[in-house]
Amino acid sequence: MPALLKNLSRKLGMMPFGFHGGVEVDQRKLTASMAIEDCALSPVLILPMKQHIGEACTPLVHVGDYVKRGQKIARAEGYVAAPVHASASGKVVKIEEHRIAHPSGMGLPCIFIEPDGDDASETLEPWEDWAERDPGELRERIRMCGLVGLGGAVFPTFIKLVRDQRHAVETVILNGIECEPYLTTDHRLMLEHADEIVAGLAIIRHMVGAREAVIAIEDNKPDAVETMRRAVVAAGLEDVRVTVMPTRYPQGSEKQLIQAITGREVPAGKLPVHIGVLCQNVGTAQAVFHAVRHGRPLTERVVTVSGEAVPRPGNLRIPFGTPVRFVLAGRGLEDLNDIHIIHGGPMMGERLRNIDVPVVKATNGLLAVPEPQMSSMQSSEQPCIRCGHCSEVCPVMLVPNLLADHCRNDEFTRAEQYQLFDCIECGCCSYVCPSTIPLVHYFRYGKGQLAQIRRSEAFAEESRLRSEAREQRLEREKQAKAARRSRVRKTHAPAEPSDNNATGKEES
Amino acid sequence: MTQFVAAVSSLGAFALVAGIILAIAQKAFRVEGDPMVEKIDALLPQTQCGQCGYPGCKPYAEAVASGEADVNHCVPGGERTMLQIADLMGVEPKSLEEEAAAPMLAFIREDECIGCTLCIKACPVDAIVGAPKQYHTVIADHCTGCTLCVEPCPVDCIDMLLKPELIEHWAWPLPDTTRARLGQERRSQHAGAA
Amino acid sequence: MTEFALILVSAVLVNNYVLTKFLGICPFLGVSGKLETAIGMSFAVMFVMTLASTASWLVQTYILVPLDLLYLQTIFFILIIASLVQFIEMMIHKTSPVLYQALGIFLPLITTNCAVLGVALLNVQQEQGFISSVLYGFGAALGFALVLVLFSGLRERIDYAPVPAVFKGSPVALITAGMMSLAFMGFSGLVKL
Amino acid sequence: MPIISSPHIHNGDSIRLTMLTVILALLPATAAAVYLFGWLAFLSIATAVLSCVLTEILCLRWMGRSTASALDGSAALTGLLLALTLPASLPWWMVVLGSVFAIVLGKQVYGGLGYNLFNPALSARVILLISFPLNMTTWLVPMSAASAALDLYDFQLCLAFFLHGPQALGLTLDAITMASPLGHVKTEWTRGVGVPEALAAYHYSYLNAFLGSEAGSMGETSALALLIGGIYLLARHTITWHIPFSYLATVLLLAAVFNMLDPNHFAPPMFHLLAGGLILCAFFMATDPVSSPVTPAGQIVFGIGCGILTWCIRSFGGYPEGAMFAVVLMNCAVPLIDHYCRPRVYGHGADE
Repeated sequence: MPALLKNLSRKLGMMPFGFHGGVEVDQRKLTASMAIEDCALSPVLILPMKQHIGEACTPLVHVGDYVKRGQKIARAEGYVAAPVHASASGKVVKIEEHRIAHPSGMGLPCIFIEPDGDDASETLEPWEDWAERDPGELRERIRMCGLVGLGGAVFPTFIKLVRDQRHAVETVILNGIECEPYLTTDHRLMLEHADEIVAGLAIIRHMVGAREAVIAIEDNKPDAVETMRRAVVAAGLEDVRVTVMPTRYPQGSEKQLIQAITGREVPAGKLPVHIGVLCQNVGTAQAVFHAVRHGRPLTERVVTVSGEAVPRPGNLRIPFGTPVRFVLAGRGLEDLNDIHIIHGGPMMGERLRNIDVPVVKATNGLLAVPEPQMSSMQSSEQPCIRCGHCSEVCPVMLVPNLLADHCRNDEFTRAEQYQLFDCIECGCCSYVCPSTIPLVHYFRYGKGQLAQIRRSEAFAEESRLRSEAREQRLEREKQAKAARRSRVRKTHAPAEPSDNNATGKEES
Repeated sequence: MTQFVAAVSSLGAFALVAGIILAIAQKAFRVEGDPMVEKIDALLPQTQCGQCGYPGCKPYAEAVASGEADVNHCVPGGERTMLQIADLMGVEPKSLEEEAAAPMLAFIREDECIGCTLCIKACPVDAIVGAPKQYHTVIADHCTGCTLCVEPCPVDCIDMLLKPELIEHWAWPLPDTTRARLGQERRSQHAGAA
Repeated sequence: MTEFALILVSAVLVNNYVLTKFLGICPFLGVSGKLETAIGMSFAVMFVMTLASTASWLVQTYILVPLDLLYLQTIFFILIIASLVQFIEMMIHKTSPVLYQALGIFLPLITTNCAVLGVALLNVQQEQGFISSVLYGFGAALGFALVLVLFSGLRERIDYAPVPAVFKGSPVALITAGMMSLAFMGFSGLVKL
Repeated sequence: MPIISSPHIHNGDSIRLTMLTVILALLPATAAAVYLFGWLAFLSIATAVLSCVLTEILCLRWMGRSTASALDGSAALTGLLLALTLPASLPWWMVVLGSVFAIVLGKQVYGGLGYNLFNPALSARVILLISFPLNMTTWLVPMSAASAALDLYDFQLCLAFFLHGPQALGLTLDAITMASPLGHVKTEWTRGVGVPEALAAYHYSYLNAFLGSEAGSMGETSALALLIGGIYLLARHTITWHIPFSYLATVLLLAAVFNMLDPNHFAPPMFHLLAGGLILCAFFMATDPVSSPVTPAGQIVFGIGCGILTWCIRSFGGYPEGAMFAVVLMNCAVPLIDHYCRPRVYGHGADE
């Protein structure tokens, strides 16, 4: 009875769900009951040198080299980076810039591999005794294997898996929410590989030394809850809690999930670890298990290929680098007229302007939807009637309509004052807007412009310092010269011509 | 007569009191230097390019603060800088005389360089390294694209190239809708209100 | 006590200087473009108006009436206001150069702001006691500040609106001021003094 | 191919749908108005709605903007709301004038839907009240049938009255009108008669006020019909509870406290609630999304402000009814309220 009351008051908007706002979206999980299949091997694999958040990698192979699946072909430069591994055995045919799934339509250097079909693979030493190993060692393994968060943010995983004295991780949250419509990769993974996910969770817990572990699943996946509960018991990890959350978008967002489970907010500009929480996607947990237990680097992932325009939707295990066109063709979608392809989910994914881009670590879904469904809401922006629905649904409690006004009119100082950078771009505001204002687009515009302004301000400041330093140096040199001249004049009464006129040359 | 005296003396005394208070206030609230110069200088792009007709960004800032120069002479700063300065100064924005060009970088064709160091001396931000009789090269991260080094080069080996676009620096454009264009219009009207 | 409260309410709302007496319109339209500027201007005017009504009452009671110099009233009052404005100008220049720039010409123009002189003149005409005069001056200033700040908020919103070309700028601002004035008529009769 | 940002799906809500919902919510009040004031109400409402839509089309055409937005229901809603706040005895040209004011000065001058600062219907009503104080405070006796001087259910008579005024029918306004409860109490108070006495002399009944048969503006009299509409809007989530609740609660609280202190001067809370346009304003005018604050905290501040002003003007002011002034006055403060009542953003100033 209390649960019913709670549900009712939530529905009436009188009580928040675990986090502020959010929306109920039409689930459209067409592929929920379809088992994961292997995708055919594409004749060419295109591996971008950056498939994570952070700095790009440097190729380690040359054109003509033979590589094995799992072989490291690009080295991570810098700390926030993840190396790239060959996703099939074959020959490196070229290394050049190629389009990637990015709204700009710009490209990145990519390694092109022509698979030979032998599927010769290279793995690291399998560690069955991971429980006895040092967390630092395990962390290095995860870094070597190129693991990134597979929920969509693609943040290098090893960075989060750290034992920090100041911020001890108390709770590990395994994110099996998958709140985006259409997507069912995590759902299927939990159904089919529950044991591997639970083992991955155990490894993660061992690494960060967390007391508490929670697996969070939304109540629209009761079968996954059941399977995970059984897997937890089977693994002998009775203290791992499998919690069922009410279905609500964007519960799968890290900050919102943490708030819903712990009731605490991640302070602005800080990481979850600052409040003692670590959040990992279930897919990442599985990848951690494979990396540690089998020494297998990250070379493939499960992708939901779905949408009303796909003849044969499904959940596919796709090697990285497989062109999207090849994947879609494999599911019977060849004619792309009047069809939109979305990379990711419909709420946060990007529409692809070119489908020759490769599947990368961030690809959790490939959706094909008929055009009218989406284009009707685009470009028909009506004036804002200030209904306030956007503020109601905003999970970070912004005032989206006012914020968009500031962005549209280039009042960026105001936009910053209205906390533009706290927007998580979940799309709830645009989803409910009766005037179909592309609010998220305005925020992205504002963020981009502000970033540019900050960059140019920083550059201006640097230039100013450099210019001032130069002026001072010139002044010093002038004085030194004058002093030298007067000294020379004093010693040799008749004036001598000045000796040196290239004074700036010692600078190098 | 008495009334006249009363009027003059009372008014005079009152004025004197007010004058004394103001004199004291003048002392108390003396403003050292002109804080506006610093504020304007902070808004300028610091390319030190001299396209404004002043020898650098700071001198231009001084000229603007004193009202000697208009707010619309900074070419690389473009419309945004002009609007910010106008806003700070509380004056009407003026339209720019020249369109800001795309950001450029100087590039030295090293095989043609004779190592004369003339460009090094011209560079206002020390972005060129080299020594006499050695190849010079431009530190791309430091170059402001001011073109001041192009002129002095005796063998014409310096090219101005477009600054390469990075995918990380790509910024979303405004959405392609009528409302978005209305915002644009508003801005251009603000800018064009000369 | 009630009387003082009524004086305040009367000066702030019922007999608002801008919206019902139509005094001080120039700064009302001139510096209401931005909220921050309007707030700065409000404080400057509050300072000047309160002190001006205080000083003018003192001058009126202790200099002009005893010496029978009422014909010098305007000169005296302008002298007071001008000195106060000079004073606050120096103060703002020192404390907030940005506000100083933003207020621009309107800061020295407080001197000739009809609302300020109006308060001083009306105040002594009403022949009230000292505290009432001070309160009246303060109330009038508060009313001016309230309306100025409200109006600047409205204008910031208008600034984003696709106002038809003929109404852009002052016309739509004046229409808005008119609407505010109509709304303030709702206060009429609220206080009978 | 233009760059399109996520999200790629939408819940299907639209401006037209919102406007239609509000119009639907006003239907009970409209029906009550027609029931209470007969054909006159029908004529006024039709005139107001039509002239609002026509004015909007003309304005848009004149400005060279797309006239499609004139049919999104917002102009019709403005007309309907305006008509409901008017006395039924108003001649046609005042109704038309009010509608033109509402659309031109209230809305199009600012750039059309979404940009108006004041509630268009209420600002038109304020303009009419100040321009024609007598006509705007003359209230027809509701439900007057054949026995009365003017049969409200006789279409011919009503049309003649509407077009040519009472003189054409050989009537004086006095014969067919009466004071509204609020106006009656105010005039009696100025004559030195206390509130309880004045109400007794008026034969005031709470039940009549709730059902709507007391004198007043066409759509304001029936609290019942308005509440049905208001609850519908709340249930449809077109409005939130913040403004109506805080508005009504403030008026009730102030009225209750002061009524306890001095029952002779201050009317009881139920009287305030049911009299005049309070309920209409609380559910339909103050909640007009365009001219009210966006944030929940701002909406509560807005409601409280409206409540205080309404009660003050009613209790002390020169005008008997303060609800519309209160809403228009608070409309002035909306940008500031919006600016200062923003919610605390996630991760800012929370624990730690």
